[in-house]
Amino acid sequence: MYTEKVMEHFRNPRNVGEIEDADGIGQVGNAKCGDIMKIFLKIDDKDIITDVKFLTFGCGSAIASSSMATELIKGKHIDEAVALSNKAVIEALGGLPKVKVHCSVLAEQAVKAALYDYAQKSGKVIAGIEDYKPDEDVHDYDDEQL
Amino acid sequence: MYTEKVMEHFRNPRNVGEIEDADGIGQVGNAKCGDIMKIFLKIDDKDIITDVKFLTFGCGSAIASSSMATELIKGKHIDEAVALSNKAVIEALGGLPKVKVHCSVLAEQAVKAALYDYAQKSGKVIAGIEDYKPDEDVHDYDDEQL
Amino acid sequence: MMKQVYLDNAATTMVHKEVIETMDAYYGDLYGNPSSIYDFGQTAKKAINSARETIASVINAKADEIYFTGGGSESDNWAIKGVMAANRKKGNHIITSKIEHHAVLHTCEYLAKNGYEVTYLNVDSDGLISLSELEEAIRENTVLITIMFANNEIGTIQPIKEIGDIAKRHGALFHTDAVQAFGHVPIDVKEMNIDLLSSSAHKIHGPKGVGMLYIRKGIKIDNLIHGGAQESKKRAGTENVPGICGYSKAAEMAMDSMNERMSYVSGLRDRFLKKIPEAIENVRLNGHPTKRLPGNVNFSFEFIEGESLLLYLDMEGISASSGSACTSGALDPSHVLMAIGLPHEIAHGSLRLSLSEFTTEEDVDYTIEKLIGVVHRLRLMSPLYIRRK
Amino acid sequence: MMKQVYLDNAATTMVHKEVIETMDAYYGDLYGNPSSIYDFGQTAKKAINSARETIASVINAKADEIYFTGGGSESDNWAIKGVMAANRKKGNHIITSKIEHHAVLHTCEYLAKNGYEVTYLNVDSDGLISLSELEEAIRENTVLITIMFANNEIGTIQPIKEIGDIAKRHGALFHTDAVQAFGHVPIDVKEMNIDLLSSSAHKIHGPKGVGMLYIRKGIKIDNLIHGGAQESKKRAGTENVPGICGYSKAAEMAMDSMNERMSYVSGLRDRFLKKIPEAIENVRLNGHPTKRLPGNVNFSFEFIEGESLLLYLDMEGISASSGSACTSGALDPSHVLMAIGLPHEIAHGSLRLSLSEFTTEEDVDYTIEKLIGVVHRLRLMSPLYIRRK
Ligand SMILES: Cc1ncc(COP(=O)(O)O)c(C=O)c1O
Ligand SMILES: Cc1ncc(COP(=O)(O)O)c(C=O)c1O
Repeated sequence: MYTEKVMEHFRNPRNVGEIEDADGIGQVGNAKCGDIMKIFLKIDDKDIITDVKFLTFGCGSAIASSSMATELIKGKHIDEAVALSNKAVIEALGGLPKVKVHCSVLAEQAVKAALYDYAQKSGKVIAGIEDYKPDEDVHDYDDEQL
Repeated sequence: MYTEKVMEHFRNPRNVGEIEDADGIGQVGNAKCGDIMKIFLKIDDKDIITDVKFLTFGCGSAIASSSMATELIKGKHIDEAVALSNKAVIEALGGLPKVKVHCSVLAEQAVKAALYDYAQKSGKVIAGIEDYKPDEDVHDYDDEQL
Repeated sequence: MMKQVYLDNAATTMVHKEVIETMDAYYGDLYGNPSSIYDFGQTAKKAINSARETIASVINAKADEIYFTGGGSESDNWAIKGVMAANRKKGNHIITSKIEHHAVLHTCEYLAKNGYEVTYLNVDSDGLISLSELEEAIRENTVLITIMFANNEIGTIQPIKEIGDIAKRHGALFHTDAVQAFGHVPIDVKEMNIDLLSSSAHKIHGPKGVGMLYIRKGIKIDNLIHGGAQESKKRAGTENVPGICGYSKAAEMAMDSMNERMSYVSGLRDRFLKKIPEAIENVRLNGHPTKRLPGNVNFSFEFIEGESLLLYLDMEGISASSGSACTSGALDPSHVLMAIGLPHEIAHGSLRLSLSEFTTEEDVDYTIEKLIGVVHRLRLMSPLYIRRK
Repeated sequence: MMKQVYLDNAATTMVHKEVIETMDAYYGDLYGNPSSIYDFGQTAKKAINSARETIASVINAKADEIYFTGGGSESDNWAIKGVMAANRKKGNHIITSKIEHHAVLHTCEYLAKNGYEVTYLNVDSDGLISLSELEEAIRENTVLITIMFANNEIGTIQPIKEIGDIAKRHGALFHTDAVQAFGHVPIDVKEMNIDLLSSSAHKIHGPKGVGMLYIRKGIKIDNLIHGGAQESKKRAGTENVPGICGYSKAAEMAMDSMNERMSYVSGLRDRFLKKIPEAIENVRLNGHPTKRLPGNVNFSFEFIEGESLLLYLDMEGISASSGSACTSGALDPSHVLMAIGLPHEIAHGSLRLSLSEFTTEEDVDYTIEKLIGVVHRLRLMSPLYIRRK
């Protein structure tokens, strides 16, 4: 069902946990739908993400997507992080089953939500986050493909 | 499907053939329905059946029933022969599948037809043959039981 | 090699060696077609008729009331569609429950789209239907009541005899999906007034793709599969002789071991039921505490999601199942867990362990030990758990 | 031991050793349920998906157009009932032929009793339908044309590509029952414009109780068996993994040997076709002399009845089949023999010998030798033959 890469990230998820004094925190999804992702960012004064952690309630691919997304933005400038797409997460994971694509979307949105939070708190403007709406439902199930 | 007795009579049918100068000949059934039985009787002046032969076009149980019926009436008085029932044939064969019961009826009717022919030719009255109608269709398929 | 613990016997079971041997004989030399009149075919015919006797004896039916099918789903579909089509003059109303297997539910939904009426009975938090709600649901035009014998997810066993009595009293027919119950708990179709009953071989260590429908003599039912004259003209298709004989062998073995097996397996089940809540906090037992299948264990673990749980258990060699939406790719968690009133987030964290006679006490203890670790690990990853602390 | 000659391969076939081995692996250690997410279940899932590829390649379909079923009869029922139910808006008219297998005919008759209209095309004395009669039969409301690829009794192969073209031209769907043709003659669903196709594993040395329906992508069809999400939600029921893998193995072997086998088997067939009329008087070949299945031989022997013929052949170790009414317990001889215009009494005396790659030249000669004796013996018992002399 899952690629080796997904399983590897699921088995040994990177960056699990909280950051007490995070500069940006984002949470998306809800328990009703079966997945919640929460991302914590530590950002330095050059807008570089120096640390990132996640907490996820969800299935194997949700955990793997969170892990991969945090890896992909760690050490990056926020302008790069905001450009992280769910496709990039899927690619880095070597693919996801169609019914699990929403997990990668969730990861993308969780990163954006945390950056949005950082922008709000710091008063900065991050290019590319303008269309982000923190409360949007990111589920995009395609029943035909289940 | 068939009892050992049926198979034995089918394998080695008794009394196959014709009697050239038969005293009574009876034929029942038709090719359309898949079985025809013809019985030839030689009857002496004491109304004893001294010889009997049959020809049958039909399935295994038709051949076995003919064979058994001829055996059952050979050497018997015509009053006994006329009383031969299909049940007696079935019993003597150790049973027949439900869908094949009509074969035993055919054998009973063939004997009756031959006796009827004998009665006609000889001007005798045989008790028990009064209700015999030579041209009746003897099929009694019960579709439910097929 | 890593320890392997198979705890998904409600999904499918290991085939008994004796069953494989039985089947191999019919795949091998005895491959004749039972509808053929030569010796060779007749041997096959005798074999399936003797299988029919064996299977019938498990539920106290007569051999000529057993019709072999291609599995439990076909049996369910046939029972419901066949009875409804054949009794259209009587009515168009079906009563079922909200926790039926999809083979029943989706069939009812299909009929509902095609001019039939369906009532879906509620269940209580243990998964039991209410007999009074059933009785009230019966109308003039009720043709069929279809209520499963035992639930595949939570193991709850319904009051079948009482349902049969109600059906009989009101002149409705009673079908029960006994796919999870057949061979696992005693069934008596006469005493329980069951008119139709579905079973599937692969749930009792028999082969996949074979099942049966018991149809009480005299019940009017249309064919689902028309064609040849097999199965007394009621179910067409060249008989799956090896499968049927394997099914029969499995049923025979199930019958012979029933009492002993029930007490052994339910002993292991009760070990799970006792130890899991002792070892792990915030768990909820799903299904009735006592009126449940000997082999069924079902718990919800708060704050975590079922698919991750299964995958981590799989890494420890433990095969299990979940009512989580994520395992099936569905949006909602299992309709059964919803029907017994679980909130979504708790339903997502459910785990079904289904045992068999091959399960050992060590398996149970090994599973509990691993479960403690895995649940803990997932909770430490969960924003729901961390927030709560 | 007596010589055993199995000449009833159109009824069912001996299962290849390789197929049994394949199945045993899945009955044994690999018994997982393909719908389960643990490793063990996923292995089973991969196996059936690779089987789907193999089966698809036999008819030049795509893997996701193959749906596994419980056999040829189920496939036929599903194709016809499913397509008619899903396309009710378009119409209610089906066109079929008078010589279809009962799985098609009885399904059509059932639908005819339930508001559908059915046209039964005639066949000529060789068993071929008329393309112009077909074209004339098509109406505005014609949804489906279902014509078998090759006939199971007389072996006649229909002009499938031409039928496909006509169907396409008129916007009707085309289903073909290819149970006797699949793996025996080349089939290309693309080139032949086939929309749906039925096949059954046990006709190609695979297991009984497994089949498939090819459904061209995009075709609207209702489920026959509702329930779980198996087979892309189109056919519910725990997948018969061993059966499906055995089917695939058999299909693979059939593909690999197709050309060689066709010429070998049709060589033996032609030996029968030539020698029987030479050796026995008053015989009639049934079916088309050349457009016929490689393994099909069908003769009528005047003045005798088929069941007795079969039983005497059985005593010589020869397994064969007949269109006689007596073998099936029916009143009339086979509808196929009636449709090609045989008088009843001749139809009763029919014999089908169906060959396989396991048939040898010695088998053929042995059979002919025994046949001569048996026919002679039965004729000497027959009032029809004796009268004629
Ligand atoms: C032409 C044809 N169609 C359908 C079937 C039915 O297949 P099955 O017996 O696998 O259901 C058969 C064989 O019995 C057949 O020969
Ligand atoms: C209660 C119940 N009904 C029906 C079925 C369907 O049986 P099968 O998979 O044999 O079609 C199952 C199992 O999958 C079941 O557990």
